Amino acid sequence: MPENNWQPRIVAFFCSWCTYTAADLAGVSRLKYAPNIRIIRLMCSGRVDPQFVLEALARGADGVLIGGCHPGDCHYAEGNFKTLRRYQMLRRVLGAMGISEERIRLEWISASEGERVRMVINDLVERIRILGPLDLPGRLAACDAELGASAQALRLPQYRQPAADLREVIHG
Amino acid sequence: MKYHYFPGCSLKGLGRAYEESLLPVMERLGVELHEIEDWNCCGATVYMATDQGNACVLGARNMALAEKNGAGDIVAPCNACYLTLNKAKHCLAESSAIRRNVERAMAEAHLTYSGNLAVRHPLDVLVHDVGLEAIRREVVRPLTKLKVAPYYGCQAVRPQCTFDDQWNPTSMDQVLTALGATVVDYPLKTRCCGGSLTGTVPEAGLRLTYILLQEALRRGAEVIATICPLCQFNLDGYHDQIARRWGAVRIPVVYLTQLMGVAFGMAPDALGLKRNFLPAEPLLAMS
Amino acid sequence: MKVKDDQPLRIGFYVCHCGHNIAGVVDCAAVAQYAATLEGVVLSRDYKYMCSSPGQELIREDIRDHNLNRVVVASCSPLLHEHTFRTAVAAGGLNPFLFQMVNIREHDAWVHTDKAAATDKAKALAAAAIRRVARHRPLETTRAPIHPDVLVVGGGISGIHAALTLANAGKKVYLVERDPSIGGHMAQFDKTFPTLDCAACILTPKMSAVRAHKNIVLWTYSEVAKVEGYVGNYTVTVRRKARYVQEELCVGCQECVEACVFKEPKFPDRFNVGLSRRKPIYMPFPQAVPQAVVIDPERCIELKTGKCKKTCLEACADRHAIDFQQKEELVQIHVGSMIVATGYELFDPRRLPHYGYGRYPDVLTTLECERLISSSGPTGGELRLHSGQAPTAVGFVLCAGSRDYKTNRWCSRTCCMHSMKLAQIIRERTGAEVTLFYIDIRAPGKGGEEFYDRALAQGVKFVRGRVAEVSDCPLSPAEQGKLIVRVEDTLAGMVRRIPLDMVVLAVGMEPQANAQEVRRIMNMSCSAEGWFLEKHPKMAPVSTFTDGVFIAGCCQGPKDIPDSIAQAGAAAAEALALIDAGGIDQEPNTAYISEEDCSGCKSCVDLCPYKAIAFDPVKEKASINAALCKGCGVCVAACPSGSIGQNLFEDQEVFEEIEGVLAHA
Amino acid sequence: MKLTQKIKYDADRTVGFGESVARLPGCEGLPSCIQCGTCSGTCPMSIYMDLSPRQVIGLVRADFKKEALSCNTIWLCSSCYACTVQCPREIGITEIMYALKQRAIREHTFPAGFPIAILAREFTRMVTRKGRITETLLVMKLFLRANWRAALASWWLGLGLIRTGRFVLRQEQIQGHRELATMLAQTKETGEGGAP
Repeated sequence: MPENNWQPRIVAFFCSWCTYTAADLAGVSRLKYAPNIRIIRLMCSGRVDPQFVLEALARGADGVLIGGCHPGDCHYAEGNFKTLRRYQMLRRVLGAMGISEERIRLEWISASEGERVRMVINDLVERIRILGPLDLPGRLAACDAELGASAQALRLPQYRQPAADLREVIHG
Repeated sequence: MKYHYFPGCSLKGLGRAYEESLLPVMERLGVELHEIEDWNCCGATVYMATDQGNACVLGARNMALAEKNGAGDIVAPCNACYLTLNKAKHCLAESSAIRRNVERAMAEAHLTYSGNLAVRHPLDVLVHDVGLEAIRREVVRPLTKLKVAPYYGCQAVRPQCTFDDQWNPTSMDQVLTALGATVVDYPLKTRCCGGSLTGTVPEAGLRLTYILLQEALRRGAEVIATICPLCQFNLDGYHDQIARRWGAVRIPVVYLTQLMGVAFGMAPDALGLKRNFLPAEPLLAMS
Repeated sequence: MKVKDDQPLRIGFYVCHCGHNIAGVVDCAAVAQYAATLEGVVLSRDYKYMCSSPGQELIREDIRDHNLNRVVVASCSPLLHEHTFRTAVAAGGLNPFLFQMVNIREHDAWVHTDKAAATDKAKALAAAAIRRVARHRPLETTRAPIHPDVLVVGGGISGIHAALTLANAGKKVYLVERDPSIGGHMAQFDKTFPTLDCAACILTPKMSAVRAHKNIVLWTYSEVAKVEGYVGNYTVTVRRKARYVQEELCVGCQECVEACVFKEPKFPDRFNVGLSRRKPIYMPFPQAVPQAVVIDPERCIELKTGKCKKTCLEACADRHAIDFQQKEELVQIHVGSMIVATGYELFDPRRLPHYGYGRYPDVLTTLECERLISSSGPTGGELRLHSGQAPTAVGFVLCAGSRDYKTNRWCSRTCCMHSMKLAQIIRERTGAEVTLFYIDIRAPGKGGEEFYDRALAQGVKFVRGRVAEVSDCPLSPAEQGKLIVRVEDTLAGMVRRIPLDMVVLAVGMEPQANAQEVRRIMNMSCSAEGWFLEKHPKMAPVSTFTDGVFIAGCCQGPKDIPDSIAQAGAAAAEALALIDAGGIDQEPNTAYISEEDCSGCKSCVDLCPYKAIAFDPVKEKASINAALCKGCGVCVAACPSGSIGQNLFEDQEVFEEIEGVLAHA
Repeated sequence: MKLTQKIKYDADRTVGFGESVARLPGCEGLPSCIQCGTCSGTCPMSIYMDLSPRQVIGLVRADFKKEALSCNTIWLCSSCYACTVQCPREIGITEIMYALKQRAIREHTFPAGFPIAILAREFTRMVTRKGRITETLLVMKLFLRANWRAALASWWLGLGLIRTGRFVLRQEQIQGHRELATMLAQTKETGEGGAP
């Protein structure tokens, strides 16, 4: 993708009860926000497997937004607390991998906060615009090529796909 | 307690009694006021209303001069200065166009404006930094039975006020109570005194002044306390003209700090108490 | 790509124009063309209204004619029409879960203005759904039974009406009210607009009916403390506060009140908004239901010190209704659905110091004025000033605290009519001059405009202008001793000072102070203002996002009595529909464990908030009880061995979606 | 009885004027006015205004520039901010009055010898040149330029000031007055004075 017309691509995982509904409300209220976001609906933010986030980045997303109900408001009692725990862990893992922690974000947005959906999305898009493209697929391909070459040189078995490795990081 | 002190033009001119009473009272309370060196006029609402960009330059120069002398809040005793400096601060924080403009002007004088200093009214400092207890401790001559109408004026509490209610402020009431005075319920406490209109459009401006005086009298006040030099001048300076138009409404108008000085046992001369047009008799009698 | 059962994929893709709603921003034809190129898509169409009957028919026919085995519809939010399209897919002979919906209205066309970017986004979302649907498997819904009993929270007119409707249909209803009597705000009103019929005459029969109804369990002076479970099967804990009077023994004779050691009533009476006094033992108001007295523990000498002569006990004699030992109780009940009708609170005008409420005794609220003109009120219906005199000039300040960014931004809808009602009654009864200060007169609805006409005809003066200030500072002899309203008469185009004897502030409605707490207990949402949020403002106005919980009356937003009753009836009907259906289809989004992969680590067991996961110590494997699972997926994301799957939200399905949204640039 | 047509034609409007005011900092609330009149009711000066503040807002919003700039309302505003604080839509009415004042000064649409405008001019001039205001001198200038009768009527005021030791004839001046003038001139050149 040419650098000059690069547009941030952000994948969002929204819980069906609060944040997804808030995004619907933003629509019904005709609030305008940046078109760089792709929302995926899950029943609860607690369903967000860290793999989902890593997969999104590995497939070319520049940032990931997770939206859930406010603490104490989870439709499933406390799924969002589990999200928070995983999110903190995930940020550390990403940091360790040299990916700016600012690229992923967790927000509590209740069903009535359509305005907040707009604000958060616009803000995240702006921040990611400043950070620039992540281009993890490109970087991983370069990495693969390099490792592949050295593996060949060392006559090691073929290296696995890095995206699969990323999943290993979490499961290990 | 150390502060930068921005007296403003009035406190060196028509409102010099304000400065004359403010400084010794603050000193007594352990408040150090360091006058900003070579400060310039804040521009008042006149400048702000006609040339906002340059009004911000005027404010920014003062604040930058204060910054040169280190940390600490700026104390601006005149309501108009207090409002204007705060407004300049607000504009500079909100508008990048104004900020760029001001930065260019500041570069001209090798000054830097960071916007870190708060601009505060002495009333705010008295109530929140000094505290009512400390004020009460200094009272040697309680203003017992003196009925005072607290008049805040408009610009100390509007449009933004960080230290009191915008419509019904009570901080001066608290200070007056601490001095032992009886505070008169005065619903007009934040109604406009007419500002510069008393000079430019007297028939309109003076009527505002008249209403304020009349209502204070009707409610049994013996003296009106002010915290702004223009309010004091408007309420005190036109008794004759008002009497000619609507009948006499004679009630002395003094600065809060003058009342404090009297309660602290200071001499009236030292407080500029003799500079009133209408002599502050109940107070002079006390001291 | 092949489907699991080895049939080749045959996906039908539909993109809806939604009139101009979507087509005005998204190039629907381009999206359809793009989708046609994607793997597995054998049919791709754009159509004006997919949710219409012809739209649904199109899906049915295409499934038959083109042998489709997957369907994707790109239109509005799945929260709105997923059910519609699943039904259409099922009607075409396919399993309804071999369907996926794409939200290109609320999440795309309505929130973006850049047409190219919006069209790109629609393509990306479509690609994601097409990839995802390929992974879908046929699923079956399960049916959960519905407990036929219903809980109604709040005993105002909405709660009363809902409870009676349900009870008349033969359902058992628990009606829980916080105050010692039911009746709510309506019981405090004198007359009701626009018909001016007596509030008590239409309300008290309903209150008595509640008391007498064999299907209603009425618990006043009680609050819902805890709610557990889910639609069809809620366990509710109700806190029954100590009334210190055995409700079933008290006959309401009030001899105890007469006998109380306090000879004179001394404490502000809530029913009369503090305009009259009551004793520590009191009847909330004459028509209270239940007709049982209550003792205020904060005021009663016996309860405070234990050193009272207890003359009340003597008066009650062998009825033994008074019980100083009574303790608060927690009671558990089982219900299948709940109706929340907790009402509103009035705006406190002390927040507007320039209107002088609390400072000038003759500045009142509309409710206070209501009590003053009510024949059951403290003055027996005589409108009196603080001084005891009758006012000759009364002003109504509309929008006191309403339509104001600094206080409440909303219009409370009833204050105009309420004020015009009071104005008419005052004109009729006293002949006093009445002036209404308003920004806009809002008198919509049946009989509203006619009511406005009547007020005008009765000589009520209308001044268009929001009152700036109420003061007692006279500027002329005519203003001496009066309250002076300063206002711009915007129609006459001048600022006026108007001297009045009494100023009535038309205060609007606010959410109850404990609305957030109730919301949490009931697992509902609130709007930004704090009103309980309906599932859809038009299509599901009394439903909430929690199945089996319905809302009625002013807790959902300001409304008048007819609207409250209509909503209460609607909520009751929704609950009845749920009960009489005998059960509810549950979304098959439950989690399941693949036993051979489970490592027996037990990390999922404690995560489940519904205790749906059990651990078999012999097999050393976890298993999920699908009947208990609510489908949150928390365990799925947490399982370290990847052995937990979730129907409808399989890892692979989500991965396809991720890849899909990123596949199109 | 002399009759004049009160009708306004669309050609009388300055299309875009309202929007240009609403774009200024602090004036953004202009479009949300509901014409409730709280500003006029609250304003202590409104009883003298030829147009009430509410009407001015209405005229500005409807692009009636000439009418909005030629009223005395904008000059009678004493900057007490009562309207701004009370406005239920939180509109910066005082700021809008300032914006109109600035515009009127720039376009010279105020009556000749109008004391408020003269005070504004003399005030800014004195600040720009000297850095400070010497009130007594300012007032004398005002009276001389605007209204010499008032100057005579106010002779007692001067006497009173002398009596109370507050009559200052020596012009106050800051040390950095030249520097200040350069600073203020800086903004003039770029025309970014914040004025509309």
